[in-house]
Amino acid sequence: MSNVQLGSQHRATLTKDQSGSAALETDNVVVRYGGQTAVEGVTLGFPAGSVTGIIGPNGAGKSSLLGAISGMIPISQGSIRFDGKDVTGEPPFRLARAGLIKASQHAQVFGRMSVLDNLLVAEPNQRGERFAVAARGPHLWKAQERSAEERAMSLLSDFDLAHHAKTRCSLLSGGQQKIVEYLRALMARPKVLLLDEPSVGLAVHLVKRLAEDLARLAEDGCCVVLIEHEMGLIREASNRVVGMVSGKVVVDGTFEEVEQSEALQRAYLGAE
Amino acid sequence: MSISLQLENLSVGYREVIVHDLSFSASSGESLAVIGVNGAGKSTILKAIIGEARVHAGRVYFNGTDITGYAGNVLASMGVGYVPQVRDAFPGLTVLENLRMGGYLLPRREVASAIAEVLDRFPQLGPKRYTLAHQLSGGERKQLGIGRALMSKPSILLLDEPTSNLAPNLAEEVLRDISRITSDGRCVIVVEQRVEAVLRVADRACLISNGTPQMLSDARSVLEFIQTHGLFGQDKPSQVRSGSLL
Amino acid sequence: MSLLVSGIGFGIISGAILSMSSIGFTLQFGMTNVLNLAYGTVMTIAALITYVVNISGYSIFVAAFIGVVFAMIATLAVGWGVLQPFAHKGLPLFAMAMVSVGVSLIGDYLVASITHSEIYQFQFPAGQTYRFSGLTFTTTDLVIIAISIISVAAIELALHRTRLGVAIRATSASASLARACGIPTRKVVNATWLISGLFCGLGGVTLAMSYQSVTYTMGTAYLPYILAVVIVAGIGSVGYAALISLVLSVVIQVAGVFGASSYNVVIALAVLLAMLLIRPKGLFGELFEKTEVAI
Amino acid sequence: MEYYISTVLVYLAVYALGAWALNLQFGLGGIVNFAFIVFEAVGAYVAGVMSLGSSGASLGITYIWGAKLPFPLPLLAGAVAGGLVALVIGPATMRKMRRDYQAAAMLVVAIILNQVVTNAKGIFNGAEGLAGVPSPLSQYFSASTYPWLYVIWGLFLMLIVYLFLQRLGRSPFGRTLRAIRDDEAAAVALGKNPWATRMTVFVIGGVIGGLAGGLLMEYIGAWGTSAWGYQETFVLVVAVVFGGIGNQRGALIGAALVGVILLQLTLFLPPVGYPGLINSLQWVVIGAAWLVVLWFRPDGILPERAFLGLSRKGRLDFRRGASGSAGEMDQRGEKAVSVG
Repeated sequence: MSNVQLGSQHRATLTKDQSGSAALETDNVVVRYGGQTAVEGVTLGFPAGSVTGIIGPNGAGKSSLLGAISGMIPISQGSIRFDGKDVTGEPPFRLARAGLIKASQHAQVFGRMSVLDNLLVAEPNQRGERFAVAARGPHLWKAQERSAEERAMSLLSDFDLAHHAKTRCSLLSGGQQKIVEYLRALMARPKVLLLDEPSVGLAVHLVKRLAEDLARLAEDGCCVVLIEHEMGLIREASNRVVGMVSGKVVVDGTFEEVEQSEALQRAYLGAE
Repeated sequence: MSISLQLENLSVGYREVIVHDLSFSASSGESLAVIGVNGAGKSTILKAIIGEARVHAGRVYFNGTDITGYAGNVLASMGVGYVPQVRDAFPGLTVLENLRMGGYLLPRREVASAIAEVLDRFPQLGPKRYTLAHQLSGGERKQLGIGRALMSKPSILLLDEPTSNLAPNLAEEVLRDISRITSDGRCVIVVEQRVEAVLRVADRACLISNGTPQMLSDARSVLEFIQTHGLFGQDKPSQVRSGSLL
Repeated sequence: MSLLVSGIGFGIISGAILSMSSIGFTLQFGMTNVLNLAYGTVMTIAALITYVVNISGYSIFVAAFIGVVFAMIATLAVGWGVLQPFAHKGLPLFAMAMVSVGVSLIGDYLVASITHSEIYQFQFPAGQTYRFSGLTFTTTDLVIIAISIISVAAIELALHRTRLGVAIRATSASASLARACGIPTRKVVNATWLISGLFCGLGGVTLAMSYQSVTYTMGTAYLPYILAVVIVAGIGSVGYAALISLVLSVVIQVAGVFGASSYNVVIALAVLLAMLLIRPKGLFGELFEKTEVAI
Repeated sequence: MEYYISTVLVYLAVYALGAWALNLQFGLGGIVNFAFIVFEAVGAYVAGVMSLGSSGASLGITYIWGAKLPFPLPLLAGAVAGGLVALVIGPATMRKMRRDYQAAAMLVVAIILNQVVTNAKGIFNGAEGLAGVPSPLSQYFSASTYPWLYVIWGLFLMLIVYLFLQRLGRSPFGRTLRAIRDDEAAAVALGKNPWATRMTVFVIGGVIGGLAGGLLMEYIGAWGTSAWGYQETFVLVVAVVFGGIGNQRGALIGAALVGVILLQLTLFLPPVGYPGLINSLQWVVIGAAWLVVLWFRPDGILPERAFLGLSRKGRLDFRRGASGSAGEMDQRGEKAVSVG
């Protein structure tokens, strides 16, 4: 297990923020596939500046909930509010443009592109991304491109990937690709960051750095929600833990409270 | 005659290693549960044994024969049965056809009696013998999956999360079947999510965490260990490592 | 009215041919998941061999038999010799379909350069004409229909009643589970290539017999009809493929006698296009969506 | 002989334009456009009818929209028509489906359109097609200099399109396009609109295709349905994959090798065997070359460059990894695993 240590004052500031207005709210969200119900009426608020960990056994509906929030999975009932607006049923790319960014469970990188290009894709509001601007010539987008490149390089050096900037992404290891995907999500300047098992395949020291990074993001006002099986990361990075079993929230509180939760223990141990 | 499956310093995965340096052995008449939190790579171990995942290092022996990387159908002919987690029955085939395929390697005259035996063991399947497998309920389908694997009279049975997607009472039922199967002198290796429930029926257990085996012992001590420390308790497995890891 | 009846008559004959052709295709596609576009080429080769044997003095039945055997060998050769090595290199589905296009080009134009791209007329007599309440059939037509009914019934029975047949369906549903049952999947796949080749040959030979001629583009030009049937019926479903073949053929022939004969292909392809756009998995669906090449 | 060389060079320009347009759609955009030849056909037909004058005026051939426009309007009309056709068939064929099915759907569109034009004589004079289309401005030049001027005109269009596509491919627009190709779901999660982006390049490809068709039509003066069978698209696909998917210079090499050397130069070989033998054999060679490329260099002769950013300093790390090459022709992660 990774032994992640963070400054105690950091955790204190995080806990205080909980009363703030929610950046993201789900209201009685239900997700069904065919006849099966994956998420059964989840109502949660995620404040800006918080890190929320979602835990629970396989099939608890964690990934479905995250998919529903990001608009990738259609919801059968309920509503989702983001930044004060009802965004239920919005196409996922609109939500992403508004700052709701999700990184997937299996590293989904753009394999035939370089690591740096992978990050640059995510830069929001690129002028040169519009066909009319691109056709008129690079002088219209070069300045913005340069500053984006600088930001991307500094993100890459945070995770020791700067020397791989021009490497084709499919040549990286699984763990490195996972980091590229995380950094790419940061590059998109998220207001809400949804992470599905970010620690899979990461070396222990990188999990530690990830935990620090998530805390720093929250301090800057980002709302982070992560699904995680690596309890060390949950314990150190999140100031609130939500436990899900069979599509429902069974416990919601601090890591210590959740750890004591009998409902969750039972679900993990299988003695229903 | 006693059967044994032996894993020696096995590292398995796909492109990358998921479970490192795993060693255990199991012999006839006993059941061994492989447990751990989600994503620990438990299922990959079974897949590597039957040649569907990659063995990066180490060897697998069956009755002293090195069977590392053998194809599934060769292993089946040697007496290794396998029930996958999801695609555990042929969906477009009837129950009877599924069982017949399970007994593909049997001499023709033994197929009928083997089917009778399986239907005897799982009476619910009897009335549904002409039903297509994908029309069965979850519990029936899992019974069909196990019954199909038993058709070939395997001396060792590998079960991958047999209770996933099953209601609790059905799960209990399926797990109880495990002890019935071992009492016939077979060996069962079961990968399971429902830790406590499986530890009550299994003889021994191997706890996997962070891609490495943390504990291998009799089921009762593993259960006690988990009950006192929790499945995802901090640092604890490493304290135990020196003592109870075989 | 009599136009309609004769249209139905033509439809039954061409439906008989189409059902045999599409069954061979769908069996192979359902098993390996490779869109084998070289299938039409093998149909042409079978028909051509039949022509050559027939022209050198043997009866049309002997000639057809030899043609079908050649189709089986050719199908196995394409499966073993080309598609399997490429699949083992790890090419994805799309690239595998592209490989088969390459094979088809080589085959078609080798045939073209050998046959001088000419059309060869069969010499055997079409036989007596029979009338059944307005429907007119020649002996050849009746033989084609009989072969089709017998072979379709035989494969349908075999797939459900024989050990190999059930093993084919099992392997096609899940190869890894089939291996866990002890089924030697490699042998089963090879058997499927042979059976697919058998139907491919029957389709090609009967197609040429009903056209009374053969040329190098015959099979590949026929492929769109087969694709339409297979995708509408759902990959791997033999019974539905036969049914859809019959319906599609009757519709095309009836439309043909009412003046739309030059739009035959367009009708078939429009049906296919509509299916691809509305329900890409086919009317009768698959139980699992396979995403892997299995050879 | 001189006329041969200039003809081959015009064909080179036409094939290169086609290969680049297809490379934009297929190589960078991941659209399996097996209906590409339709764009060229429409461009050729429209450029033709816009130069021929009204239908009744010519020698017993019937077609729609006859007009006699001055240079270069017929060519431009052809290009615009290519774009419009793309706008019509794009929404229907670019739904989410298996890539081999998408290829089949595109192929089917190409065959249907070809059949309709063949059978409905009123549109573009059926199978015989258009003939006697005048070459623009040819009356002002001698017969010996005109072909060379046309070659220069073709190479000029090539240069313009090359620079335009290069600019587009290296811009953030091109980067987004490649990202959508590599992983659509991930691109959506970053706020990209795959449908709009793909549709844009589908139409641009249509315009360039129409331009290529018009350029050829105005040189050779005739165009019938046999000139745009679906195999012709296959020549371009082979050229793109041969040269290197996603690489413009590669596509040019592919177009030169496949389109010009194999298809056009053979027309000028001394006759071997019976007439038509060479024509058949060249398709055999293309098929065989295709298999060889798929076997040895699935990424093509000049593979796509991974890094296209602004700062060009530093070596590009481009090893062919275990996961590279073959598996990447398919971008939806449909990994082929061979079993059995």
